[in-house]
Amino acid sequence: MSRRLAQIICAIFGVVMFLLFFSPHPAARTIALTITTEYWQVIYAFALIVGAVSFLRVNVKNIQRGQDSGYRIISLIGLVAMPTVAIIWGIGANTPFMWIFENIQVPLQSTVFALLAFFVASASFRGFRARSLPAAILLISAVVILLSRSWVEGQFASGLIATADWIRSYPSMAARRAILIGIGLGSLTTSLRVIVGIERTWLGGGR
Amino acid sequence: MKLEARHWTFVGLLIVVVGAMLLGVRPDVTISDETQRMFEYIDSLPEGSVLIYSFDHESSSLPEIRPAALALVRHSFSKGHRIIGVALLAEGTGIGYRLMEMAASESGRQYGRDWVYLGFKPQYIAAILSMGESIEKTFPQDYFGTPYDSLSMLSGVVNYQQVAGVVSIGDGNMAVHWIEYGQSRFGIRISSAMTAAMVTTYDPYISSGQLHALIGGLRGAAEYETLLKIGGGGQRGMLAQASAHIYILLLILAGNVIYFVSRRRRD
Amino acid sequence: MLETILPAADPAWLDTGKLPTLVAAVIAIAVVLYTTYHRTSREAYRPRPIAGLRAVDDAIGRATEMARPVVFTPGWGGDIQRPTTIASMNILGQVAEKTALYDCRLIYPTHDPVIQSVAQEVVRESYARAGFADRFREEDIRFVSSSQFGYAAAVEGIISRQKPAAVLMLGTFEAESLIIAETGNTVGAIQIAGTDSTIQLAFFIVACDYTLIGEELFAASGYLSNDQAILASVRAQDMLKFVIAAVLVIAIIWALVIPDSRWWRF
Amino acid sequence: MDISTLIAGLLTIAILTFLYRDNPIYKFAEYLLVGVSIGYALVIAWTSTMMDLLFEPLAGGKFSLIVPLTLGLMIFARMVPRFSPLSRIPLAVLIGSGAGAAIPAMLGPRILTQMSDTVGNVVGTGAGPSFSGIVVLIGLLATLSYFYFSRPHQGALGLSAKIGTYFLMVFFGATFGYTVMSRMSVFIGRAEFLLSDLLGFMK
Repeated sequence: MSRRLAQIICAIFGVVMFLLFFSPHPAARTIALTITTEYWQVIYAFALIVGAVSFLRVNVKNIQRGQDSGYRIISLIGLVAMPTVAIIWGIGANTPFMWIFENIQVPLQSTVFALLAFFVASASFRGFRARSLPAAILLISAVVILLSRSWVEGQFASGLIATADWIRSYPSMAARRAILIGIGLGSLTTSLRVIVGIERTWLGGGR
Repeated sequence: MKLEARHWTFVGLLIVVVGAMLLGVRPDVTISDETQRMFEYIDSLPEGSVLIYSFDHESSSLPEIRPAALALVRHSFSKGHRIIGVALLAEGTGIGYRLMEMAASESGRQYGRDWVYLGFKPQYIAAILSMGESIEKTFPQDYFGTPYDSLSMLSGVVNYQQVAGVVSIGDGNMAVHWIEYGQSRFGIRISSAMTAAMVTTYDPYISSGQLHALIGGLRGAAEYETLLKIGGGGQRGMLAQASAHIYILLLILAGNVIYFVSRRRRD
Repeated sequence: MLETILPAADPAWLDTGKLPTLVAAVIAIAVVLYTTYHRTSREAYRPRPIAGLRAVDDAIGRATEMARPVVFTPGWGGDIQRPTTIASMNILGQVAEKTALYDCRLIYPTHDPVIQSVAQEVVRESYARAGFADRFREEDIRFVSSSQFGYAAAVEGIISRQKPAAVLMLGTFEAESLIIAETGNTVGAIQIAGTDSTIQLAFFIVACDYTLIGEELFAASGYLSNDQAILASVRAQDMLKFVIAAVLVIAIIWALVIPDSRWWRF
Repeated sequence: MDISTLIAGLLTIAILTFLYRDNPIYKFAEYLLVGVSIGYALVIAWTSTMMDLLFEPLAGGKFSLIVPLTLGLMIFARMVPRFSPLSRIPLAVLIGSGAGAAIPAMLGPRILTQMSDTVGNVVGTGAGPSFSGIVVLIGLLATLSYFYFSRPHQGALGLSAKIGTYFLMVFFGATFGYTVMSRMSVFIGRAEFLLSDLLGFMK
C-alpha cells in the first residue's frame, strides 16, 4: 500500500517539476522554489537527525560490546559537544563552537584533503605507464599540461602554453562534451523510468 | 619500519615541498592576462565604492584560496573600498570574518564604517535573489547581531544598485549561481577567486563576459601579490608548487623507465 | 524570503526561450517510451559487453574466496535526487544479491542519511530475494559523516582496517575519489569505479582496475540484472545518440551553406 | 605559540601519519573528525534550516510550511520499525521531484547547448570551417560512438570507437594535469601552516 502511494507521489512530483521548468510564471516559479528550497532542505535536515541517531545507536552498541570503545567514545564526545556548546554560547564569532570548528575540524579536514597531494604522487608513479597506445596518449597529454604549468620560461614556454591551451579547448573539450551528452542521456532515461514507475529499486521492492 | 615504493614517493614529495619552502626563494612570476584583468578591475574602482565579498567555500580548500582572497581584500582596503562580507556556505562564515578582520587591522580600517560582516545565509540561490531586492531584508543583522540600520557604512545601501560588484571566493559552483541569478537577473558585476581545479569550468562564462574577472589558485594569488607589490602566501608557495610539478613529472618518468626495463628483461 | 524575489518574474505561462528544450524533451520521452513498451522483436536485446562489469562478479567471487568484505561507496558528491545515485542504487541491489548468495560481507559507507535509508531498504530486499534475509547486517549500511573529508577519512579507515578484497566506487565523486582509490590499492583490493564526475574520471582511470565512464554507469544496472526494461532505455539512448549526431551534421552543413542561419542556436 | 595553534598542528600531524600506515593516532583523529563534523552539521541544520526556514516562519503564520514539516516528521518514522514504510513518502517527494527536474536540466545545458557550441566551433566566424572546430566535431562523434552499446565495436564502428578512446585519453590526461596543480596547492598550504605558524620557520 505504502509502496503504491509512494510511487504515485513520485510520479506526480516528477511530472510537476518537469512542467514547471518551462514556465516563467510567478506561481510556477514559487512552486518550483518551494519544492527545491523548502521541501528538500527540510526533509534533509530531519534525515540528518535520523542519521545522527543511527550513528549514535551503532556506536553505543559497539561500545557495549567493547569494540574500539575508546575511539567511539571520542566520536560521541565530538558529536555531543558541538550542539552543547552551541546551545550554551551560541555560534557567532569568538564562541567555543567556532573555536572547535576552526582549530579542530578545519585542520583535520584540510589535512585529509592535503593527503591527496601524496596520493597523486603515488598514483603518478604507479598508474601512468605507457602500456598501450591509449595509455601513452593519456601520459603525453598529462605531461604537456603539467609542464606548461611548471617553471618554464621563454620561447619554449609560450609554445608549450599555447599547445596546452589548444588541447584543453579542442580535443579534450570534445571528449568531455561527448561524456556530458552520454551522462545527459543516461540521466534522462533513468529519470523517466523513475517517473513512469519501471524503476522501483529505491522503494526496496525490486522491479 | 618497512617502507614500500609508495612511501618513498611520499618522502620525496615532502622533501621537495618543505625544502622549496624553506629556501625562501620567491621567483618572479609572469602575470597572466586573467590576473591582470582582475587587478585592473579592482584597481579602477573609485574610493568609497561598495563591494560584496562572498565567502562561498568549504574549509578544506582554505589553504589554496586564502592567499588569493587575502590579496584581493588587502587591495580593496588599500583603495578605500567599503566592503560587505557575507558567506553563502556555512563553513566559509568564520573563515571569512577572520580574514577580513586581519586585513582590516593591518590597514587600520574600522568595523562599521569601512567594512561590515553580515555572516551566513542558507539557501544560496534565494539569498542571492533576495539581496537583489533588499540586502537589509536578507540580513536584518550583522554577524554580531547589530541591526543593519545602525551600521553607518550601510546607510543608503539598499540592494545591488548601490554595490559596484560581487567577488565570490569559491571552490565550486557558487560563482555559477552568482552569475545565473545575480548577474543575469540584476546585472551586478561578478568576479571570483577560485581553486585552480575550477578555473577551466568557467572559461565559457569569461568568454561571454558573464563573469567579469577571475584569479585561480595559488598561482593566481602569487601573480596578484606581484602586481600589488606585497608578499604573501601565493609567492611563498610558488617555488614549492613548481618543484612539486617537476617532481610529479619525474615520478611519471621513473615509473615508465622501470616498466620498460622490466618488460625488456622479461622478453 | 521567496516572496521578495517574485515581482521580477514574467507573467507568461510558457517560456518561449525554452521551446527547443521542450521539443527535444518530447522527442526523447517518445523514443524512450517506445523502446520500453513496444518491443518489436521477440528476441532479447543484447548490447555489447563492458569490461568493468564482468569484473564485478569476479571481484565478489574473489572476496568470498579470501573471506574478506566488499566495500561499495556511492561517493560524497551525490544526493538521492540525482539520477546517477538511482543508477548506483540499482547496481547496489544486484551486488547485494550476490554477496547474500555467497555470504560475503558488504559494507556501504555513505555521507547522506537519505541515501542510507534507501540503501538499507535496497540491500535488505536483495538479501531477502536471494533467500538469506538473516545475513543482512543493517549497521554495515552506515552513515559516517556528511562532511566531505570526514567521510573520506572514515572510508579510508574502513578500507585499511577491514582490508576488503574489492572496492566498488559507483556514483558521484569529488576530491575524495583518489583518497579512496589509493587506500584501496594499498590493501590490494580489486577496484571498479564508475562516475558521472568528469574531473574524477581521470583519477579513477589512473588508479583503478576498471572504470565505467559516464554513460556506462547508467547502462551497467541493465547489464547486471539483464532487465529488459532497463536495457530498452540503453537502446533508446543509442537511438538518441544517432539523432544527435544526425542533427549536428545537418546543422553544420546548413550553417556553412547559409551563414546567416540561426535555428541551431538553442 | 598559542594553545589553538598547537592543537591544530598536532591534529594536522595526526592525519599525516596515515601516509605511513593506519595507526592509533590516525584512528583517534579520524573518529574525532567524524564526531565533530556530524555535530557541526547538526547545529547548522538546526539553525539554518529548522529555525530560519521552518519554525520561525511557521510561528510567524506561514502555515504552508506544515507540508514540509509533515514530510520531515515522516522521515522520523524510520526509527520505529512498525511505522518505517511511512518514510517512503518523503523519499518519493525527493526522488520524484529530482527526476522531474533532471530531464529538462539534462536536455538543455547538457545536450542542446553542447550541440549548438559544437556547430559554433566548426562554423566559427563564418569564413569556412575551422580546423580546430573539425577536430572537435570528429572527437565528439567518435567519442559518442564509443558509448554506442547496441552493436559490438567492430568494423567502422570499432575504428570510430577506437578514435573515441584516444580523445577520451587526451581529456583524462589534461584533467589530471590541471587537477594536480590544485592538489599540490592544498598540501603547500598545510605545509606553510606547519612550518610558519606551528614551528615558527619562515617569517
